Amino acid sequence: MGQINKNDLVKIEDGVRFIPGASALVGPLNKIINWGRAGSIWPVTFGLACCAIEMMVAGASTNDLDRFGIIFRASPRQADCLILAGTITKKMAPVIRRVYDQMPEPRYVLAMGSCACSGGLFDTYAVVQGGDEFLPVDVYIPGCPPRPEALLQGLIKLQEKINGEQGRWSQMA
Amino acid sequence: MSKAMTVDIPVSAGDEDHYRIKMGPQHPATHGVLRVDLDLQGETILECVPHVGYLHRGFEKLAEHRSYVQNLVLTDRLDYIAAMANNVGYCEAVEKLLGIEVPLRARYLRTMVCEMSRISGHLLGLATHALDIGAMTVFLYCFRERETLLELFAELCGARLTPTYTRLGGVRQDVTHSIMMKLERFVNEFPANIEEYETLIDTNRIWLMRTVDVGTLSAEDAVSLSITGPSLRGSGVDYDIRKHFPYAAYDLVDFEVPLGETGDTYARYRCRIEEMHQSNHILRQCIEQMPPGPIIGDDAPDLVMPVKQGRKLEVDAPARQGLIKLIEDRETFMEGDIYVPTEVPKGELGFYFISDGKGSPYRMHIRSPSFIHIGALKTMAKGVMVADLIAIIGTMDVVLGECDR
Amino acid sequence: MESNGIVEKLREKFPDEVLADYQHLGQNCVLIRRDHILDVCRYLRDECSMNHLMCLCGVDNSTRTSTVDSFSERFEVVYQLYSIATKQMIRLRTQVPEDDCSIESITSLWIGADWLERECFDLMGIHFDGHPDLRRILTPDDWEGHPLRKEYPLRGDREWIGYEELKAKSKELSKFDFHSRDHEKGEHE
Amino acid sequence: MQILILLIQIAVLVAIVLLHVAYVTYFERKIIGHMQVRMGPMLVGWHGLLQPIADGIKSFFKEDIVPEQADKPLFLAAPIICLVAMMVSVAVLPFAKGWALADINIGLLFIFAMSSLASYGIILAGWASNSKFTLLGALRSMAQVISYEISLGLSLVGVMMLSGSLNLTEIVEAQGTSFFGMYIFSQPVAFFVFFVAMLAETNRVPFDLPEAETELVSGYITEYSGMRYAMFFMAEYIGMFVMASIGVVCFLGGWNGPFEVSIFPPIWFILKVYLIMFIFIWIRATIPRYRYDQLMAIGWKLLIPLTLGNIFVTGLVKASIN
Repeated sequence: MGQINKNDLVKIEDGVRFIPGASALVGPLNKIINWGRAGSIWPVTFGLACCAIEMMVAGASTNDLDRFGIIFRASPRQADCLILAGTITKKMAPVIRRVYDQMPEPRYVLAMGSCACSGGLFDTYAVVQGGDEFLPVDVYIPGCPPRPEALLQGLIKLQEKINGEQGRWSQMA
Repeated sequence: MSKAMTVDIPVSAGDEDHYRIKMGPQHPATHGVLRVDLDLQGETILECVPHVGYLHRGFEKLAEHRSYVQNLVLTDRLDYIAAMANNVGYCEAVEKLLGIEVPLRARYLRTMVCEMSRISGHLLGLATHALDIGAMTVFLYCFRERETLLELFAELCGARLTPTYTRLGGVRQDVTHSIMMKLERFVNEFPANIEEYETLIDTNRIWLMRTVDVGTLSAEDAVSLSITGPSLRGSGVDYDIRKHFPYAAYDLVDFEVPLGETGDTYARYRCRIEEMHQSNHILRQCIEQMPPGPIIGDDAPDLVMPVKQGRKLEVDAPARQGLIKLIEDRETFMEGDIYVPTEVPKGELGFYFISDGKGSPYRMHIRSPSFIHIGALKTMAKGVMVADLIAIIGTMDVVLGECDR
Repeated sequence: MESNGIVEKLREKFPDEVLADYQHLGQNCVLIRRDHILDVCRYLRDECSMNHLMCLCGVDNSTRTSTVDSFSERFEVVYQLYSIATKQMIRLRTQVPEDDCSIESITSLWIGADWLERECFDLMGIHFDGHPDLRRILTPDDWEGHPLRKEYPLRGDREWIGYEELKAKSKELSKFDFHSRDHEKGEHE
Repeated sequence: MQILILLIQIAVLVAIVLLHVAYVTYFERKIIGHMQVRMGPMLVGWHGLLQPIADGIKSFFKEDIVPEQADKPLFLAAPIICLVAMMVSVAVLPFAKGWALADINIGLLFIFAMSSLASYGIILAGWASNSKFTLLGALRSMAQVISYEISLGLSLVGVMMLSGSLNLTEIVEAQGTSFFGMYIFSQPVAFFVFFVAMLAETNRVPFDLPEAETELVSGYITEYSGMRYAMFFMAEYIGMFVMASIGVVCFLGGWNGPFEVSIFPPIWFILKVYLIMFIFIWIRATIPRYRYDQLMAIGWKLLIPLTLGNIFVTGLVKASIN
């Protein structure tokens, strides 16, 4: 398939668009893929600081992320999502970027907690003022640390975002 | 896969038979962002070099630029697993420096929250230790009880992990009847819960094989390494700051300091379990003995909740100014230095202050137990296997926020 | 803490080394000349059973104003020793001049001092002679400056080179990021 | 024509096994969840029933990363070797009388051969990824599979002696239909050894060292992403299924049950396999894992002498009866 001009797309319903002349499968396929991705977000086990503890709580019995199909994977190669749970220091930032680079597409980044969003109260020489300085962050979760419920909310927001994505499965997009 | 940074100091002279591995900073067993460079022969560790600093936030520098009151917030983020204990430690130190009296009720409340956070800290330590060794279910059972405590913290002061509950001169809010009832229920149920963990691991043959005689520390070595807390008491050294430098209301409650004998991973694990029993005992006494009275001293230099009689929340005046004024009013605490240790779940948390009479500390040094415990890894991990290293990291119960500061 | 006995013993044993001693808020403090700090520590550990090294930290005195304290040099290393057996605590303060910023390492007495000294070196820039492995610990290896020195600004005086590289790299790689069409069209904005 | 039927049979079997494997993961998550006072998957489909499908779809459309330094052909081949070896062993399993795809004479040996072959996939994966964690994981796995394969094989020698056959169908028939005819009663030691070795062979807790998450990240599959990772995952669960099936065939009387279900004869076989797999999962939720050297010590110093003794005693008893 050649390059398709974005303006050629015809919107047939919310979140589903049709490429004229292309297979009618594309729209539903998009929906199915997005459903699969949204239903099985595997974050990489990557605790940075305080928020990591709340992330663990979110995975434990009370909140149980497994309900959403979310299980933590140790290897970034098998993960879909990077939760920046905690303060990002300058010494750690290259490592985080490296972990992110090791993750396969499609990959998402959640900035959990005010430190990961904006540096929080640590406006010092050693702290990165927000994860978005070097990573494309998809969802910001404020709080210091956010309650596990807030993390759940953030993950649900991420699911919404995934469900609204268009054609993130081919080079064409 | 070396996920670590490329800046790398050779572990030892290049021997082709050795296998060099970098564990962390992104590794499931490193409790955060610890990095350990291992020099392996087969699976035996020839040399282990821990690297820290991946969570270095510049606490001590930051503290010099903030007032004594504002710095209290920072201490929450030290050992975020047991933040209450840090709050208490900080306040005890500053109060001693500034010569502030704490009312008895506040002292009891501090003891209470300290022990609650000790239990939650030990629970998390046990949980991650068990998870590292592979016992998944213990992890989740521990979190169940921990959750009760965290929700109690939330009810007490509005935050689960970072409470900032204590104030210079007292505590922020009084306990309500509902909190006491819930705490009492927790205290009554908790021993049964500990038994539940014990059924899973305490006499489990695999658990014993993985912990007995692993990471053994003799008493002399432990002292020489400056190890403190349950990790030191596992080696049989009777050093508990709550007994040696009683603070809060620890001189008024009755408790024992459990000691291990062998100094191995299992002894440390048993120490923590026994300490949880003792903490529970202290909590029970706190509930029974809780004296009436004010929760914050009249001369407290701090902002207090507006509900308190006699002291109004000064909206206009920044906290720093209030404190400076107060310091000027008095003479006894003008200058000088002080070192105040407190017993947090990990060990001895010490604050060393140098005050030059201003509203913010001239120098604040934090003696964090985790920093020293990770420093001890190098000695402890020599000659053990990779799996034992995991058990040792687990049993030293480190938290990187406190280590790197 | 009644540990006057130890101060007396120290004065007796090392008459030339002890510069001053004072008690502040019940804690004993001794100012020691830096040249023989190792001997003093060894004496305290072996003869006075001060076996627990509680704390070791560096202090930068450059902007310190004090009327009661006496300090003549820019830096100071503070040792906090404790005897678990006799429950006595003592603080040793040694002054280190700026132009010869070094002091003897006490790692031979306490293995645990290893990292404390490294931290002191990293953040304060005080060299410890005889330390087996003195390099930066909390900041990256190629960090410039010693953050806890008073002249070092809170937000740092320059960006760490590694972080600059990272930012450049992430800018370069950002063209591979997925941008959904909705986003480009600005429908969600 | 016969070939066509066979192909259809194969396709059906493969489809069923794959679906089965997918749902084993679902049940594992559910069962462990409930053991840990959680709920497990709930929101993807009714009670999370579509969870494995979502996982599958996601994995299928994930980016397929081949590390730059990897040995590319081997890296790509390893998961396929693993999966194929495991799938092929399903062919000889007798789900019920006459329900085996290939009822060959050396069924038991064939399965052993295949499970050994699968370990080639593992070591190739570890080697080809060119990473230290994967190599360590592969070495651990290799050592583990080799040492436990011996005790696994030896533990079944007693069964072979009693039944006088290597054909799986004949082994089941030799046990008869009576309850106490099951070899678990005449060969309890062998069953114990078999069970332990089976856990080790399939890399399950407490022998999950090759992929011990807290030690070696994900062991030999650390570098694999997307579908290739899913293949390893499937291979592992098919392996579990195959091993549980051998256990059922050799010790639990195969498809024989208290009464015959003529509509679907394999029902008893499948129920017994589920029982064993449930115990697998139960064990995973309960106990910690061994250390590498301890694992080896158990294999060589405990299990192998036990099986040898068992063979000796079985031989003696059999000879004296005859």
